[in-house]
Amino acid sequence: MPELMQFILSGVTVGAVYALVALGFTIIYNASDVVNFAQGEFVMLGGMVTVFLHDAGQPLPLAALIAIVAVALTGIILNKLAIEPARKAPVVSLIIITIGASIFIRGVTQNVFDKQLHRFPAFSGDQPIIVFGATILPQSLWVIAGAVLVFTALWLFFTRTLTGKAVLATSNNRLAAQLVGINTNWVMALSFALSAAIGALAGILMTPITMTGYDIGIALALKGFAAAMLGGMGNPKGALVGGLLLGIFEALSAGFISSQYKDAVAFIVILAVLFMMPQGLFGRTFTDRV
Amino acid sequence: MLTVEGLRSRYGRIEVLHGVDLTVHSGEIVTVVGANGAGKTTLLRCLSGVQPVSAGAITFRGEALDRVPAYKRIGRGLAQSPEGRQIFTNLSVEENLRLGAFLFRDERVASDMDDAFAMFPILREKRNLVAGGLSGGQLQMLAIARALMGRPSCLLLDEPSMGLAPILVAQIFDVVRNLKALGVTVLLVEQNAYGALSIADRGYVMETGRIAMEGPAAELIADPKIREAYLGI
Amino acid sequence: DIKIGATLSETGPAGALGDPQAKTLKLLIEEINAAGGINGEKISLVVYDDGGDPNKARTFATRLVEEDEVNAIIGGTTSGTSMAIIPVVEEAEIPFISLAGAIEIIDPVKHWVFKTPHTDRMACAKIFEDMKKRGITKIGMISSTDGFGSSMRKQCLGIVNEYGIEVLADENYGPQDADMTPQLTNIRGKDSVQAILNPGFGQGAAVVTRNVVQLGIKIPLYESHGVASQGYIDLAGPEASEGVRLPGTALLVGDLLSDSDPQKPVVAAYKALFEGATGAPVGTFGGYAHDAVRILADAIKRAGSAEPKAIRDAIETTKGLVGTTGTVTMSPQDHLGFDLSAFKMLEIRKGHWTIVE
Amino acid sequence: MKLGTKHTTLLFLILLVVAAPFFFPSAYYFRIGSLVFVNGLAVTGIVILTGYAGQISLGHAGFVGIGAYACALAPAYLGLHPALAVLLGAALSAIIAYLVGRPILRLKGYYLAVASLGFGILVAMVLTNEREFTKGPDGIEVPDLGIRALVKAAGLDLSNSELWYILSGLCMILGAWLALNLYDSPTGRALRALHGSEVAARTVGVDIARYKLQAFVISAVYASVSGSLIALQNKFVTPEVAGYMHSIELVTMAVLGGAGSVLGAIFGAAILTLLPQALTIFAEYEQIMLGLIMMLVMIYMREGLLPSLARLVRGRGE
Amino acid sequence: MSLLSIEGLGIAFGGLRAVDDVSFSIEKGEIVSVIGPNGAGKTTLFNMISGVYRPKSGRVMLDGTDVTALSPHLLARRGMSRTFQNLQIFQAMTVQENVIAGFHLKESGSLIADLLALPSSRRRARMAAQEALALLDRVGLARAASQEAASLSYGALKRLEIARALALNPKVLLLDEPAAGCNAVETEEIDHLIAEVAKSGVAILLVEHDMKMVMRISNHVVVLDHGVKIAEGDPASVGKNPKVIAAYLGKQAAEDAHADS
Ligand SMILES: Nc1ncnc2c1ncn2[C@@H]1O[C@H](COP(=O)(O)OP(=O)(O)OP(=O)(O)O)[C@@H](O)[C@H]1O
Ligand SMILES: Nc1ncnc2c1ncn2[C@@H]1O[C@H](COP(=O)(O)OP(=O)(O)OP(=O)(O)O)[C@@H](O)[C@H]1O
Ligand SMILES: [Mg+2]
Ligand SMILES: [Mg+2]
Repeated sequence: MPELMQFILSGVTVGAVYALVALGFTIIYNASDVVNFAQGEFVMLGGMVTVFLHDAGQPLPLAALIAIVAVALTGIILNKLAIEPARKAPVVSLIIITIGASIFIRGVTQNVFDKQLHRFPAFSGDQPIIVFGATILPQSLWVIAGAVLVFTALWLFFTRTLTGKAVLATSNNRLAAQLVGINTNWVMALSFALSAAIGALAGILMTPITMTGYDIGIALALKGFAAAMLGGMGNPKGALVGGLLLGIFEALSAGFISSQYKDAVAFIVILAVLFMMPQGLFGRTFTDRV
Repeated sequence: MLTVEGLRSRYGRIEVLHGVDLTVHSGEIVTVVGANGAGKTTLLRCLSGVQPVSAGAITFRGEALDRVPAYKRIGRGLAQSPEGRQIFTNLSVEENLRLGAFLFRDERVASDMDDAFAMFPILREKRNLVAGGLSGGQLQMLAIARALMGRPSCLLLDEPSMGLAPILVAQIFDVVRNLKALGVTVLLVEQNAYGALSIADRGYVMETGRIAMEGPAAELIADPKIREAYLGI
Repeated sequence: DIKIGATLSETGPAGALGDPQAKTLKLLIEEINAAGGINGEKISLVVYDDGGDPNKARTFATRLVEEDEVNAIIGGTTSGTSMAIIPVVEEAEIPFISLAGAIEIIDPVKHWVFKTPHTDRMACAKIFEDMKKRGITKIGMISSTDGFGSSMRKQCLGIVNEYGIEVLADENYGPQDADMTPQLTNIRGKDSVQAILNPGFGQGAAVVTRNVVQLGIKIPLYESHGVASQGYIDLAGPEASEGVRLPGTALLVGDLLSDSDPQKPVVAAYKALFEGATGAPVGTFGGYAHDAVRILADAIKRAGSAEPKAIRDAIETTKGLVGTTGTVTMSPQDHLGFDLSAFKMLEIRKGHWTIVE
Repeated sequence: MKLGTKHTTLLFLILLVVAAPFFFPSAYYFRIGSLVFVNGLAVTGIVILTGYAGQISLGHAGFVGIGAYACALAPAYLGLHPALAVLLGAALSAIIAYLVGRPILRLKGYYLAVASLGFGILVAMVLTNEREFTKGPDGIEVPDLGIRALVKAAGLDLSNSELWYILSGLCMILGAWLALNLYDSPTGRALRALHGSEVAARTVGVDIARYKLQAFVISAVYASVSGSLIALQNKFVTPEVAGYMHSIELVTMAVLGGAGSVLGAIFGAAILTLLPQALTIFAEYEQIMLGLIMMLVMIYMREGLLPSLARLVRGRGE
Repeated sequence: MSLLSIEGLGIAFGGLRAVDDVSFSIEKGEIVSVIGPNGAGKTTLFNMISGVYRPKSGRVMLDGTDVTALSPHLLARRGMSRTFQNLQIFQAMTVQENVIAGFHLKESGSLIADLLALPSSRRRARMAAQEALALLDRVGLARAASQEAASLSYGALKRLEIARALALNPKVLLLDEPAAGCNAVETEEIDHLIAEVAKSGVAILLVEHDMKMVMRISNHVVVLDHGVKIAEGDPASVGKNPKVIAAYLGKQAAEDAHADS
């Protein structure tokens, strides 16, 4: 059934994009309980910076690398100037700061770059690959590979490294983290750098498929957020699976139910899942003993 | 080893430490006792750097601590088992202990952890479980064990016996005595004043943010005022 | 001083439309002032960015009227913002030229309201005429769910029967969606579909164009006037956009016009001005703003006064004014002022616009 | 977070509404004022839900949309007077909030946020896609409320902006009064208690599911009425009112001003309504300034503008 | 018929049987203490009785009706009240408001009355505020009434919880380590308070590691170990029980306790 296959391939392509955005959320969330609403802006910046470097004559790989570093730096600066000074603020205030940051970054981007849409060539051409009568673009494979790679790296980071544990410890109990010798400011800086770098990577991988422009961030951030919640916030496995599932739900409902209401169908599925599993598919069930 | 001079600290506009002076010599066990709200916890929080100091000086091994951020103090040898346990509830027991030795990446970490498990066997049983599921007393054991993982030269204990079964309370006091034998200095805040004074070298009595009395532990334990006000004898 | 106000969607979902409009307004007013103004009076321009939010557009319209005391208002990049502005200008009795497509803006005729773009219905008619000529009778539609796409979809569905064309599939997509292959697969699944029509603009339209190629769909693809700009070809790529047809204005094909065409010099002048100043290619939407300024300037000149009422009356008697979109002749019954002939059917060949005869 | 007593807050608000017009240079300020009040009303609802009960909703614009479209659709399809349509919208919002709230309020924190976000998007989507009924994304006209004619007949000729300044000012004061009453009442205390500790609240007898639902329904009604007001004032409405950006804006207003107190939240609403108007002088740098100001406020006034200012006035902060 | 009887209550977490087939009962005005080593299942037992956890087996009978796994707010209506080992304070409220919240069942009326601040609502709130003040006085916190709860020291918070629990005017009161964090003198004050409350006819179930306190005030002691009841009886006999000494008291504490009682 080539139709079904096409729907799934489409869903996986889109889902991998969501997964990458969702993966970007996990680190900052794990370090601080903050959902960083500027994550979409990191994605946007990754694409935009690469576009402009590429247009200025840089080879694509170099442009991409510079973009990732630049966006990671942006993340560090954001943390240093906006999050760290407010470190005692309640989580909601921090979230509002990230919303402010996203507006700010968008504003800067539209002035430094422009308000047009942009694209650069796909990494491995545009010749579709045929799978069981359905087609997928080589660039989609890049996005999928990127998502899987980032997932693996994050998963190892959080389960196998002491630094990863330090990140988790910081959000879990900042006071105790300091008492055991964790430089929580450094952990936050690291988290913002990594999250931003992952965002930038996402932006670079997806631009040949979805294009980029100064205002693509918000919608991506919301979808990524929804995907992360579906999977269970803070868990890389959740981000990957949540992203892919969300993409596939959308594609299947666009294909079989109604393309007009595909986002609605996807959200209803999320609601249904959360109804049965209030912590998402892989979320931790917290045991707050009393 | 540790000296505190004229220490003042406030929460918002309310000052709760009004100039505390205190000295802990190397290798000593010093205990601080006092009523609820006297400021004992606040004092320890100042020492470990998580509470802003508004005036006064803290010197540790001859070095002023005012500019040393909290996370660096454990590296200098100052570890704390805080009030309210402050465990990483989403991490496993073992991860909690491992993070206690965050600064160390050598083999001794494993043997320290074995020592911790030997001291509190229940923690070994629960090593792979999420710490949030522990009972109150088990959390207390974990907090103490985690502080020890940091290889302190000076250990700050905030009510270590709280919530522990009597058999363990006795054990905790033994542990403190053993630490002393190993050369670790201990500053012990306790509500079980009798127990604390029994093992301490010297003691301080805190009343509403001030040191009201100080002296060798044996003298304090014999002091009729203290017996009446804190020991309930 | 003559004061002209504008509220446009320079940012937000319709930013790609409103941004060139704002730039066009500023450039043209500068140009007019440099040439001595109108009737010896300089023109000052106030532009606000409503971000595409009708509520904000209404607030800015109020501000233009009450605070800035403008003589006329241009704007409403989208139909929604335009509709929100209408009650304000009607209450304040200020002439208003909308830059949005919906036919509701001028139908029924509102005393103070005019507009420069084609209506969506005209774009549909132009496309269906072309399909009919090519013998296409069964099509699939894939529309964007934003205001532009959904409004055009409705207009197209309303008149499609008149052309003997049947819509076999009616799919939709979100304006920022990343992949439309499921919808296109469904359209492809209808065996007898002979062409695809995509009302939409920007990102979504470009993705549809690329997805059509990805799926190996060979039937003709019709886009809307929403993508009539070089930017679309660049985004979709010359390969993917090869053979795509759409109704466009003279603006895109100025070089191809015959020298006798009255639009040729107008279009060339605007193109030179805009591209010279911004470095970005001209597009249909900026052209709408161009025409609005021209109409307004012409009316003020003829009225010999900047009184709102005088301007309004003069706009209504605009005659034979050549703009980028078409040649405008207004009347009390017609506040748009041109017909279908203003549209040209364009086809992309090797990355360039060509006119279909 | 108690800022003055109920009565001083109310007095302050009344004074504000009455006195501000004396400083208005043009009628445009009446429009801005009324927007501040309308947003203030919606945000007061957020205070009850988020500030009191600690539940986050990123979908409240959905209720704004329901209130707004009720005023467009009920007169057109049911022949209802627009004033009755406001009530119908509020009732509908309450019912929908009740039905939606029951399942989703079991979720906590971000999970609740995402579920409510989904709800809001759903409403916006229906308003956008059901063209036959709602006329779709281009929006729909809303009939005149008829009060202006009534007032005129009574010999008072008010402009549209002036009239709506008064009406929305009244509604906001009424809304603030109710919310302030709630704060110190048994219900308000139950809400704040479950915010502090759900287990403890349950053991003192608070039926937390019921109280969360009450807060959700009340705040939905606030949002709905604010939507109705804006629709009637604009005489036109598009699905934008129900969009997630608007939901996020409402929460931002509340937090920026200080979600814990009514006055704070209204203050936040005022700031975020006025800022974009004031920032137009920065033209293309408007967004940059807006983002910057939001960040600065939250960094230096972490509990929100008003509580922080109040602290500053009362004495030195921490 | 006992006021509260626990019949074969059990629960497991993962593979661990945290509480296993525990039964006992408690009468009006009686103080029953549950003691046992850390992790014996005392708090878990409380959580099941008060409806926070759903037991896997067994029943809880209150006043002759089966109230097993009833939601805590319904149990509160039937006269059950408790404090927590891990403090559960309403941090953002004042000390007095924390206690007023304890009067919830008594003071809450209709939503409409609250919204409109009808006299009925205001009267009830005023009454609760006064009674709360009286309770705060009883636990020695009256002076802190208008402070934010977050600003209290640990020991003070423990007493605040007791005041809040008393506000419910309970028939059965569950106290989980009420004297933790209090010194010997403060503990005695709590002693007196508990004894007084019991005298007014409230059945009190107490978990406490302070053996002096347990010995002083309990009518009956239940000992848990590894979730199982290993002994039960009057304080003196339990204190002498070798199993209890081995598992829980240790020699020293056993001697101290006897010296005292
Ligand atoms: N976060 C806070 N904000 C304001 N005041 C506080 C805060 N924490 C403690 N206090 C006040 O500071 C004083 C000292 O408290 P601290 O916790 O140091 O006492 P303590 O001696 O440790 O008491 P306990 O034996 O009950 O633990 C008390 O009066 C308390 O009310
Ligand atoms: N939610 C839970 N998840 C996992 N394990 C749990 C949970 N609740 C209790 N336990 C386990 O059940 C056992 C009993 O715990 P409980 O808290 O009842 O002990 P306790 O008798 O109150 O001990 P303490 O005197 O230290 O407070 C412990 O081993 C604990 O780890
Ligand atoms: Mg303390
Ligand atoms: Mg316990």
